[in-house]
Amino acid sequence: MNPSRAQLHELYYFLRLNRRVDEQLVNFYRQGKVVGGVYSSLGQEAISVGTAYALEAQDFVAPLIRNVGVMLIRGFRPRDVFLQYMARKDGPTGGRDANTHFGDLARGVLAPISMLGETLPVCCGIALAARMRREPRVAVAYIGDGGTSTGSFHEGANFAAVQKLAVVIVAENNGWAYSTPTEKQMAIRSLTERAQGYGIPAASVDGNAVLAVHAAMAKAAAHARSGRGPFLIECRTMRMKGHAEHDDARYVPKALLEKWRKRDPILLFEKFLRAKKLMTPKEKTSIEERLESEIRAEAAFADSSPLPPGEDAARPVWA
Amino acid sequence: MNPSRAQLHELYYFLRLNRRVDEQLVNFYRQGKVVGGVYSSLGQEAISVGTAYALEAQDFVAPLIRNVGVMLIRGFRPRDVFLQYMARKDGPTGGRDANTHFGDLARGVLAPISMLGETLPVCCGIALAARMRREPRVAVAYIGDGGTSTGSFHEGANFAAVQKLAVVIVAENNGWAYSTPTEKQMAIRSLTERAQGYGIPAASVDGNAVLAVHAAMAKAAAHARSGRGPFLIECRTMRMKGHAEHDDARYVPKALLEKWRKRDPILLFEKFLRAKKLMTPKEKTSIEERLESEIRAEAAFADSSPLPPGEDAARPVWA
Amino acid sequence: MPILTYLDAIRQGIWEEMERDPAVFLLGEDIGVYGGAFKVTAGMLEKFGAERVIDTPISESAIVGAAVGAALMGMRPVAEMQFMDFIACGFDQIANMAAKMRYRWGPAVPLVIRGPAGAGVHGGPFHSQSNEMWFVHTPGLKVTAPATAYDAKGLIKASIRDDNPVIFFEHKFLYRRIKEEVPADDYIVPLGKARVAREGDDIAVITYGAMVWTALEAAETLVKEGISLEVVDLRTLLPYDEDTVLTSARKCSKVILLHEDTRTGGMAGELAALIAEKAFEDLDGPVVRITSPDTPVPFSPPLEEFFLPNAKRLADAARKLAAY
Amino acid sequence: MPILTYLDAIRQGIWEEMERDPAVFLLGEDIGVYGGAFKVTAGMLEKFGAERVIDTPISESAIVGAAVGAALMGMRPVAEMQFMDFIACGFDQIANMAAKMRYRWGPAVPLVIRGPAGAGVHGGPFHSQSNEMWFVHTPGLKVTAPATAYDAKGLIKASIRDDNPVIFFEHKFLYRRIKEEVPADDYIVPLGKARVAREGDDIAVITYGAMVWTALEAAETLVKEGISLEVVDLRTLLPYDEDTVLTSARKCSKVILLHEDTRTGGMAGELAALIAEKAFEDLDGPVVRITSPDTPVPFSPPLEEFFLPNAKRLADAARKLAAY
Ligand SMILES: Cc1ncc(C[n+]2csc(CCOP(=O)(O)OP(=O)(O)O)c2C)c(N)n1
Ligand SMILES: Cc1ncc(C[n+]2csc(CCOP(=O)(O)OP(=O)(O)O)c2C)c(N)n1
Ligand SMILES: [Mg+2]
Ligand SMILES: [Mg+2]
Repeated sequence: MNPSRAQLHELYYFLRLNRRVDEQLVNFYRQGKVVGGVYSSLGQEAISVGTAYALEAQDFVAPLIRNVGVMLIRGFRPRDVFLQYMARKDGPTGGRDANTHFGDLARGVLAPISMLGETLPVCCGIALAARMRREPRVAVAYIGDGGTSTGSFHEGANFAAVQKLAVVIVAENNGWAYSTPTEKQMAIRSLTERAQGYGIPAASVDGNAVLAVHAAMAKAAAHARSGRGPFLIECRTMRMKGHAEHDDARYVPKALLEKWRKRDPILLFEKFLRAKKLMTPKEKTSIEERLESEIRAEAAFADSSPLPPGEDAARPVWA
Repeated sequence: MNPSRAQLHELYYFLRLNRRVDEQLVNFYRQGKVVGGVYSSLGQEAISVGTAYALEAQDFVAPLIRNVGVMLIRGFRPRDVFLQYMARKDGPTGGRDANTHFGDLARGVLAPISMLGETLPVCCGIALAARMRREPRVAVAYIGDGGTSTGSFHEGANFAAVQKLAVVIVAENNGWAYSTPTEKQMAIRSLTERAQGYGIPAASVDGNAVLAVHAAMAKAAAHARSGRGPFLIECRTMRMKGHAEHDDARYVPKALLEKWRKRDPILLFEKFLRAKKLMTPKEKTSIEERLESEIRAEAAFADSSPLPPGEDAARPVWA
Repeated sequence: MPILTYLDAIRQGIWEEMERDPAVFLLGEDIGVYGGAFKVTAGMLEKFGAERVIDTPISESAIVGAAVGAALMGMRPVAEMQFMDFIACGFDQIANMAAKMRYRWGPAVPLVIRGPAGAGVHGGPFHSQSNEMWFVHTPGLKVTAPATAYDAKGLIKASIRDDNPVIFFEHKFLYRRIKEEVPADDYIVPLGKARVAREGDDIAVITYGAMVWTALEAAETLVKEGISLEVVDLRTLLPYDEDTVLTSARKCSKVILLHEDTRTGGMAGELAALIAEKAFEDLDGPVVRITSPDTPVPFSPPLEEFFLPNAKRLADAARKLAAY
Repeated sequence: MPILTYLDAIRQGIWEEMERDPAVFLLGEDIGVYGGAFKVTAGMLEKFGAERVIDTPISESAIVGAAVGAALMGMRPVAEMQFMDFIACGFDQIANMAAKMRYRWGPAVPLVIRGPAGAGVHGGPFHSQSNEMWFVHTPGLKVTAPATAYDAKGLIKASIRDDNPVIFFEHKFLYRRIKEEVPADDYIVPLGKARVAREGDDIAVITYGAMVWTALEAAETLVKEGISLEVVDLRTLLPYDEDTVLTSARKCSKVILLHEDTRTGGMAGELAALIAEKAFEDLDGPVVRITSPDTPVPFSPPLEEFFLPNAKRLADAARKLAAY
């Protein structure tokens, strides 16, 4: 089930789109238009893109703040991300919540909450409902290395294992949780060891290699879909910026960043495509042009959206 | 560091005492004197006794409801248990809390709360304080197979591992959590696998063999005390009664009970002592006589204690 | 009409909803094979099968979270807390996930979290709590606490059909003590509507849960002394029925707020604020609170009795207020 | 006297206590190397070392639990919640372990849980909550919420020295906005004592946290119209200072209760109940609540502004009440 040439181009497009969205967010941030911080996925795009691209329409994802790429593949547009970050009226939550805190049941996207770990139990419920209704749906929960320390992560992982639910956990081990390095977060070397504690099969992949991530997700989703229970994929990567734009991350060794910069997921994929002659310079240019005009239009749209009127706050809390 | 003959006799005494306390509680229960349920440790005495006996005076324990044996070894008397269960004035909490929900800092006993899993993080704090003060103190958290499903268990185990704290987790795998068999509680075969998920070294022992438990605890405590971090001991056993006295446990297969009845920890230990000629019939009789008179006196004392006056409820919540 | 206990009324209500709507399912600790610690779900595993009656690990966050996920998919989960005291272990899922979802991004979250709460059965500090206020103070939830068997059935059915997260407080003291005629057929008691449990003229006693019976007992005593209590049973605490509360307060001009929950930050405060703001001109006396004191619930029977409000304490306060 | 921000006053208070008492230590997420998300603990790792300034995993239950354990051993842990919103993840440890310990079996549990709370900085639903009432309604805790830099330093020091679990709400809107003269030496502000932030005659405004400044602003406006507000800053919410509240209520005969927290079940209810019971005869008008509405805290600036009480809304209510 290797991706076709067209699919490889699409993967490339989404990787670049994810990065361009981030860059545009930083632009907006520097212009003082973002309300709050910008949480970059720089260097981690292959995880969002590779995993989400391997899913089917009926599947469900529970992305976190660095999973803009997942949102884009599930059909949200760059404007949605911009509008959220700029707290504008036309954003998916109309300014009621921030950044990637939005979702859509029709697109199979659960809106994150800030409290890490909590979306995994919710994914269990989604998978439980799917099973009761005989729907071949997989629920995918994203979690950071830091997020696996939460009690809710544990309860969700254990519940998924016991119930043999069609849940895939994408554990992004980017070395850091805010300023805390992974070795202060856990005394294990790999998040696959966490999975062993639940009897969940697991694989560890190079999170900067989009095709490796994609292949791992395809296998994990197939495993889950076939009724064999949950699967955990550890994606090894590196957070290439601070926790958010305000954080200069001086606590991160420079050499580490240098090492990973050479392993930039877009560079790696370009190298692969070039080596295998899977994308001509012309094709590349055409994708880039498409991206640029898209980002320009999306950014313009978002920037022209007003802030919501105050009264919009008075939305009912009840259905 | 094998136990001496006198120590073996003491172990035997505590095993029998634990059982006699339970039996007396059931008597009180049948007489309608117990307020609430009786949570038996029948068949699990070797775990409480073997572990607690391996500790030093400065160590701390966080027992649960089936760890009456731990309480007894830490210096509480049978009367304390009886008084608590009968909600009497002279009990360690003066009737403010129930059953084994009592503790004493001087004896190194943390009072349990009902919410399972929560005492492990507290043990982490005890070990943290000990380290800061350079006190060679080990903190021992007891947990059931069911209790390991809680988020707090996870957070505590992970924290202990990261901080390399002198914590020992005694995981009593008695096959059941109320009516829920262990295979509905977790998808792993042994609680030592849970430990792997934290990078905590672990051992699994026959929880009905008091000397095996004792030896495992001696090793685990030495490990923890030496600064090498936490250790988990899985004690394999069987809950020989219902969850509490009101529960006839009809959901437990009779054959399973039969199998384990033959492995009763007191029988096993007696067989060992006999085979090795480590206890004469006379010595055994003398221990039994001591036990009986002790239980009789303790029960009589407890039963003569009044219920507390209502005004005792008006204790300050603040120090 | 058949006579049912409060407990069986809840059981019947759940059972009927399970039969009516295949989207309804149950999850919790020991609710299947064992039928629940109090047997509220007895027989349901046999009737509805293991897919719809799910025994879970001891994981309150996972229980609530799974209920949220299933609710998002259009199911109607009913999650049991073995005791409502354990709801503190799933608190974040309730307060931050379930409660805020609708407001933040739109979806309905039709779920019920139910279980035994309240004191009076010598359960001690961890099996006796009245912890409704944590949820009454969390926008996005609904909170209900029936006092009668009729309401218990009608409210559990309404809660299951409601499109929001409903926290359903069953009073364990009432489980087998209340026996009443309960219609065997389908009815609901709407959320958000209080009930005048007894009409009276002199003092409005506003209360809920087991204390409704305490208030009725005191009313019976006092009527012989010529003091007439009106007893309002709130039934739902969030949203609560301002109109009924204000109507009774205005009618009687004197008010006692009664609850089993501890005092500071309790429901009585909320009601006092409503009345002090909206019925100020009608008041002929101070608004009096009768509650338990600010301590954990003690275990031993005399201590628990001391702790809990009772008919005598209420009657004394009412006599004093009547004389005001 | 040196001028300090509210934030630096807290920092100085912690610093002094760390110097004074080796039993004081800190734990929390990113408090060491990073100095905390808001830099309240900046420089402390360097000064006091990694044993006393502990970066923890993302485990609020473990953070609180470890604080409890250390407190039992005579240490004085100060645990940071990166935002007070995350306290919901350690809720059970607070409500059931820490709060009930003293009452149940005797030990003192001297610990502080502190962190940034409150809105006004566009933090959205999960970085803006005022969740003090969950704790005000949990017997066994103490709860404090300073409004000034002076109090922030004095109260954090008092909290650290207190032998009970204290939940210390720092208002993040005030962190860098409030700059005041703060004594560089050792002083405490006792827990449980309110402060009359401004004397007045016509209406008592009882409030706490950032809203104290809102009340003072409104008072400044209204005094020119001949309406004199007395502003009471509660400082500690549990136990709160009944005497000061009642004295002000009686003196002014009219009361407005103001808080940033949502309405139903909020602190205003508690205060209204106190006043309606104990100062009933002195009241010349309804007790008015000004609070935020019962929703999550919305993110976008205009929405948040709509959500939060402000000086204009307070002044309008005060004018109406003055005319009553
Ligand atoms: C339960 C909880 N506690 C604290 C926080 C505050 N916080 C936000 S992000 C973060 C670090 C997350 O690290 P990780 O899970 O590794 O994700 P990453 O940022 O590396 O993608 C922390 C501590 C939170 N979001 N949730
Ligand atoms: C957090 C929490 N949820 C639910 C309960 C109710 N409960 C009490 S004991 C028990 C079963 C415990 O099983 P296990 O941990 O295996 O201990 P055992 O009874 O077998 O000794 C349950 C579910 C609880 N005590 N704590
Ligand atoms: Mg990370
Ligand atoms: Mg067990």
